[in-house]
Amino acid sequence: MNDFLMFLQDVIPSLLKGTVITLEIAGVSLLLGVVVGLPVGLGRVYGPTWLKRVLGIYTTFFQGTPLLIQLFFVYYGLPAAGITFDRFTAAFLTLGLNSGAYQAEYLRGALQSVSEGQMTAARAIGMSKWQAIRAIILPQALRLVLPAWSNEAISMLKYTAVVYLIAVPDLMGQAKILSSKYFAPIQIYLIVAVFYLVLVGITYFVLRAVEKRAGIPGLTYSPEHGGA
Amino acid sequence: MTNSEAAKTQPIVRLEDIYKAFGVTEVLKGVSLSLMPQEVVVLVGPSGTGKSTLLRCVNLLSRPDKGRIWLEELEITAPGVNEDKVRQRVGMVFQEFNLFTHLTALENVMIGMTKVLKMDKRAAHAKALEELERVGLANRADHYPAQLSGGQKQRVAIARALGMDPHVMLFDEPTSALDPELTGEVLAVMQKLAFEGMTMMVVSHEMGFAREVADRVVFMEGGYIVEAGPPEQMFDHPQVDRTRVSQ
Amino acid sequence: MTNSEAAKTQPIVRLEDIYKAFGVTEVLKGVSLSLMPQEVVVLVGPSGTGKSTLLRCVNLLSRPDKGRIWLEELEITAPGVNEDKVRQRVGMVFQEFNLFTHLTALENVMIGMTKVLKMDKRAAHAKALEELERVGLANRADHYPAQLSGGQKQRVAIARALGMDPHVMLFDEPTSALDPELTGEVLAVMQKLAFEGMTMMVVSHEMGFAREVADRVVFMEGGYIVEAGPPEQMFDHPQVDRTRVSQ
Amino acid sequence: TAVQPGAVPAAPAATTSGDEAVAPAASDGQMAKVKAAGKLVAGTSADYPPYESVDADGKFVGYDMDLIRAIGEKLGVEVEIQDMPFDSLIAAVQQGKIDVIIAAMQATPERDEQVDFTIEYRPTKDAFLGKGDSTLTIAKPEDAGGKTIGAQTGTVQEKWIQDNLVATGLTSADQVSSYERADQAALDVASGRIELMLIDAEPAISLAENNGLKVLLLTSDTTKGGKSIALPNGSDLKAEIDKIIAEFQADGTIQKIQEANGLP
Amino acid sequence: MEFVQKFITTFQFIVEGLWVTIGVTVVALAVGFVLGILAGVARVYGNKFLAGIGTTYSVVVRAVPVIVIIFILFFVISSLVDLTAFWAGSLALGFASGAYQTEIFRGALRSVSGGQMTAASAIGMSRWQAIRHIILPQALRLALPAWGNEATLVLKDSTLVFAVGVPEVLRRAEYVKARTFDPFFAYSVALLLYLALTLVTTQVLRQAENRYRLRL
Ligand SMILES: Nc1ncnc2c1ncn2[C@@H]1O[C@H](COP(=O)(O)OP(=O)(O)OP(=O)(O)O)[C@@H](O)[C@H]1O
Ligand SMILES: Nc1ncnc2c1ncn2[C@@H]1O[C@H](COP(=O)(O)OP(=O)(O)OP(=O)(O)O)[C@@H](O)[C@H]1O
Ligand SMILES: [Mg+2]
Ligand SMILES: [Mg+2]
Repeated sequence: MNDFLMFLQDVIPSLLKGTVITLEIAGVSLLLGVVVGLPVGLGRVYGPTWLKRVLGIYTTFFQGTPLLIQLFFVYYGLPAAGITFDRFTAAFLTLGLNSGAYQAEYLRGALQSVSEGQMTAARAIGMSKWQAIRAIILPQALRLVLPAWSNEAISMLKYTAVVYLIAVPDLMGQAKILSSKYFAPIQIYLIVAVFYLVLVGITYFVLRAVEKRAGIPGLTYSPEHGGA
Repeated sequence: MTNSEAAKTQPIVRLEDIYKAFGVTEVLKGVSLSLMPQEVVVLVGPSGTGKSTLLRCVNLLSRPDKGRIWLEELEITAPGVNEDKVRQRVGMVFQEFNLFTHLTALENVMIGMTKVLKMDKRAAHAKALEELERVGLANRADHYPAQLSGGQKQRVAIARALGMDPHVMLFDEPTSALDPELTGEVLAVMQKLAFEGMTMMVVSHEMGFAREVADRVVFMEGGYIVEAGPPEQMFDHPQVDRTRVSQ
Repeated sequence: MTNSEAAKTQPIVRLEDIYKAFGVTEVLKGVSLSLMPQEVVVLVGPSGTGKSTLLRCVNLLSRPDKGRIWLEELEITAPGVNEDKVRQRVGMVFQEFNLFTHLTALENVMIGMTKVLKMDKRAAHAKALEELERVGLANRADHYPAQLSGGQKQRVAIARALGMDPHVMLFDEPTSALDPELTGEVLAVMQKLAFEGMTMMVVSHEMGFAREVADRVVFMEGGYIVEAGPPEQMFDHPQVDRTRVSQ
Repeated sequence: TAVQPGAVPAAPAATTSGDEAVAPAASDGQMAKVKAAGKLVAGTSADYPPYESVDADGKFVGYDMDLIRAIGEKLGVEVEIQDMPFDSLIAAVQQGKIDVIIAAMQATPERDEQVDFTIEYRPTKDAFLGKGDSTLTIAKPEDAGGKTIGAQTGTVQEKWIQDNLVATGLTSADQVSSYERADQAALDVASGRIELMLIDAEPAISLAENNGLKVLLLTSDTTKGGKSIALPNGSDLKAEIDKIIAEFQADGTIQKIQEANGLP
Repeated sequence: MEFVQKFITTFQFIVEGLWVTIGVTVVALAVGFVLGILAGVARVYGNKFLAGIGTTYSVVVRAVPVIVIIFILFFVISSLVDLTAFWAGSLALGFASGAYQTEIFRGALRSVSGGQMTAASAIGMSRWQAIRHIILPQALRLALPAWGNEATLVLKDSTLVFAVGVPEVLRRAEYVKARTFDPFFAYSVALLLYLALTLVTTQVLRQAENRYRLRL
């Protein structure tokens, strides 16, 4: 028992360091995902046909291939083509673009579920199409998409675990190093699982609270669950 | 027809030989109609006849294929006319209310004032409250659409249109999505507007309303105006037998 | 009542002093009722009175809180009785049909035979076709529920129950989810069954059916049986004034 | 749980070819078991040329592969290679999923507690690799201090960095990267994302050639002893394989295998 | 020309991993299917105890990254039974997928109307018979769209088993990379293969959906 406490004492600080990195990667990637997903989602619904098509290729590509290979491609593959990102940038970019594709699709669903009458009514009081999108459609769609984005945030938190494979010492990376150092892989990974459980649990409840606060009577829609 | 009146003043809306087709379906086949200031015209006719389409032409939500439309002195079908500006002058109320779901009643009325008319927030707030008062809903200002009854929703929709200070109001079957009990409150508001001198073009099957409020009833069928006249004449001595269809 | 008959033969179903409550709501407050072989009993009474609950007690879909029920010689409320076996002997037809959505009409009738009675497929197939024939739907054997009209669905539901060779059939408002035009076909099938000698207990507001087919009409109210007798007596000379409520 | 910094990770592992299961090894009767099965299952991590890699036909090739096949021939059994992550090998041999490890592995005291090692079949040196145009001069291992450096997770090189550069304060912990595979570290050196990597000498040479890297220092100061084959603790196969290796060293077989794989 | 040649040889080498990828995916989906049905039925129709187990399994496993689940399971499985990397990896992935499938089947089971169970009871079916012959066949059809989505997610997550040494597409790409020192090519080929695989899978599943849709 004493042994185990000492073991924990040694392991937990490293894992906490890893947790900070995990949160950082998940946070930045999600944000990048929003920055990308928002215009892409809008373009997918309101853009000209050629744009819809191009953006469709982007979302299909990122949704159709494994995140891990995307990450390897960006990190180890692109330098061969003369493009070198440091490992954090590579992680942000890959996870961000991946998440952007999913977020765009969720937003698209939400935009399309805002009833057509809303646009007509907005135009009827003299708003331009762009004004109507900004003032009427998007505020509704963003609220509608919130549950899907909560799922996405949780998926993201979990999918960051692949970045250990490009030598980022995130929670999973720390677990890998620790399990090489100690002779206790099962224990290490179980502890790490608890870490993720807590992280995901907290995120879940925070996002639920946000959803509740942003909720408006009569505005509901939930697209099927998806993952990054 | 109201030729004698038309001579006195300028019509506020003038439709001239309007044609409109969707794909192969010809919906409007040459409709001409004028609306005088403060006049209330009720459009009736069987379903699919083009009443809604005609109404939507007046604020360019539909663009006529042929024909010309004047709004006061301006020919709005002329190239280069800013549609958004036109729509600010023409209020429209839909069958399905189409309130902005994410905004309270008050915000629904305000948003056009602030975003389109660029009024300042304080002024818009005051004016929006006034408009809600006018439709008898000042006490529901902070309710979201989902928290309002159908009749209340429709009255907010009317207030929203009025908030833009329109010169004409268009109503497309504003009570047909309502239970009979709720219909009354909306008709009362419309009646009040008419008495205040608002120019109105109304698609409605509410014959009671037409009879009491309309200056003129226009009967459409198959893409044409087949009869028009004061309500007494239209309902009591129809020249075309079909007027009765819509009763 | 049918006391004279009861003396001659054994009742097929006997309910003795049945009590049933859901939470604090007492639904059945001591109901006793016997059903003789080949008898058709129609249960009537206002909504919420416990008619459905009583019916569901007979095949143990609801378990009485107190009281005893015999099905032929067996006390089915005794501990250790296999409910599934009981239900095989009691056919039940619901208001909402409850056909198995993923199975064709024929398969709906067959599945109980093959899975519950462990009949072989060929025999089940033949018998199921026969049952469909009996309700006049042999030509719809391969249709899925979604491809059948309400009346057809209900007739398949009857065939499904008949396929188990039940000794008693229970019907809970079998026509009330149907359009008036479709009601007739289901009532005709039930009438036919009655003439063939099937013992039936029917909750229904179809007075025409009751009058023509029922041997006995039982009027329930507030958890009690308040009156019972042959239909002529019940409808034409009710002792309790309330019988009229259900007409 | 044994808390032993420096112990090698316990990761079990598995076959890549065929899916027939191997019965857990009772380390004592291992010889009899292998003979009875007619098959010696050797675990490796096939990303370490010239010791072990996969050729274009999907065959396991390299110095270690040739050696273990020759040993198998001597034992009169077939050899089956199972590929797995390097840090899973020790657990795999402990759990009897593989009979031996041959993966250019060095006997360290920590590993020796977990498994038994044969006599060395090849002496070992380490190399510091830098980018082809690197201007760094590494005259002795400690000169690597303060530079960004990488090594493969769970290797003796990684441990040396931790013990001699990080623990001494020469290098900060976040300048050290642990890679799943050695070639990933080499790619990062090539792209300039890290300045140095520490790795076995021979793979260093082939990685350097192929990635345009430069060997900055060849040294035996960072490493003690040579490569050995690992077996479960107490295996009776150890004596047998020791004998065969000694024989091979005497009769020139090792020499031949070396040359065949381009090693000095 | 050299480029094309290189592409073809790389492709030919990596494409062999496709069978392993498909194998891992199929095994994982099948295992997840069994676990998902069991836990889903337990959550909807089980007693408190069984429902509790189903819920815990689903909630905990879904909160933890698949790769962590794979590592835990991989170590646990291989200390209990002797399995190849292929089986250990596939089973672990299946265990993870099972948690997601639990939710899919739970939703589908609950959307089968209550009347179906009553009607099944009324013709004398036992509870378990009713679940097997009436409720599940309908729930499975209702679950198909969500299940198809899960299938493509598992297909993509199957790359994660490379970390325990399964020679699927990504692992073979790694071999190529280690040999040719050309990561760009190796990963490009792997990406294309996956893209093709998901697109085909999506199409097949969509057809299955149309074919087996429950007419309600
Ligand atoms: N956007 C459109 N695309 C194609 N057809 C349309 C469109 N809008 C209207 N139509 C068709 O034009 C015809 C006239 O429609 P309109 O809505 O104007 O009729 P209406 O007189 O208002 O009928 P109702 O009383 O049913 O509202 C109908 O046949 C309708 O189907
Ligand atoms: N499972 C249940 N849980 C709680 N209350 C129930 C349940 N089933 C029935 N009840 C209640 O028991 C009472 C009797 O219901 P029952 O369905 O037997 O009435 P009924 O005579 O068939 O009425 P109706 O003619 O409307 O079908 C009602 O008040 C009903 O709400
Ligand atoms: Mg209309
Ligand atoms: Mg009832």
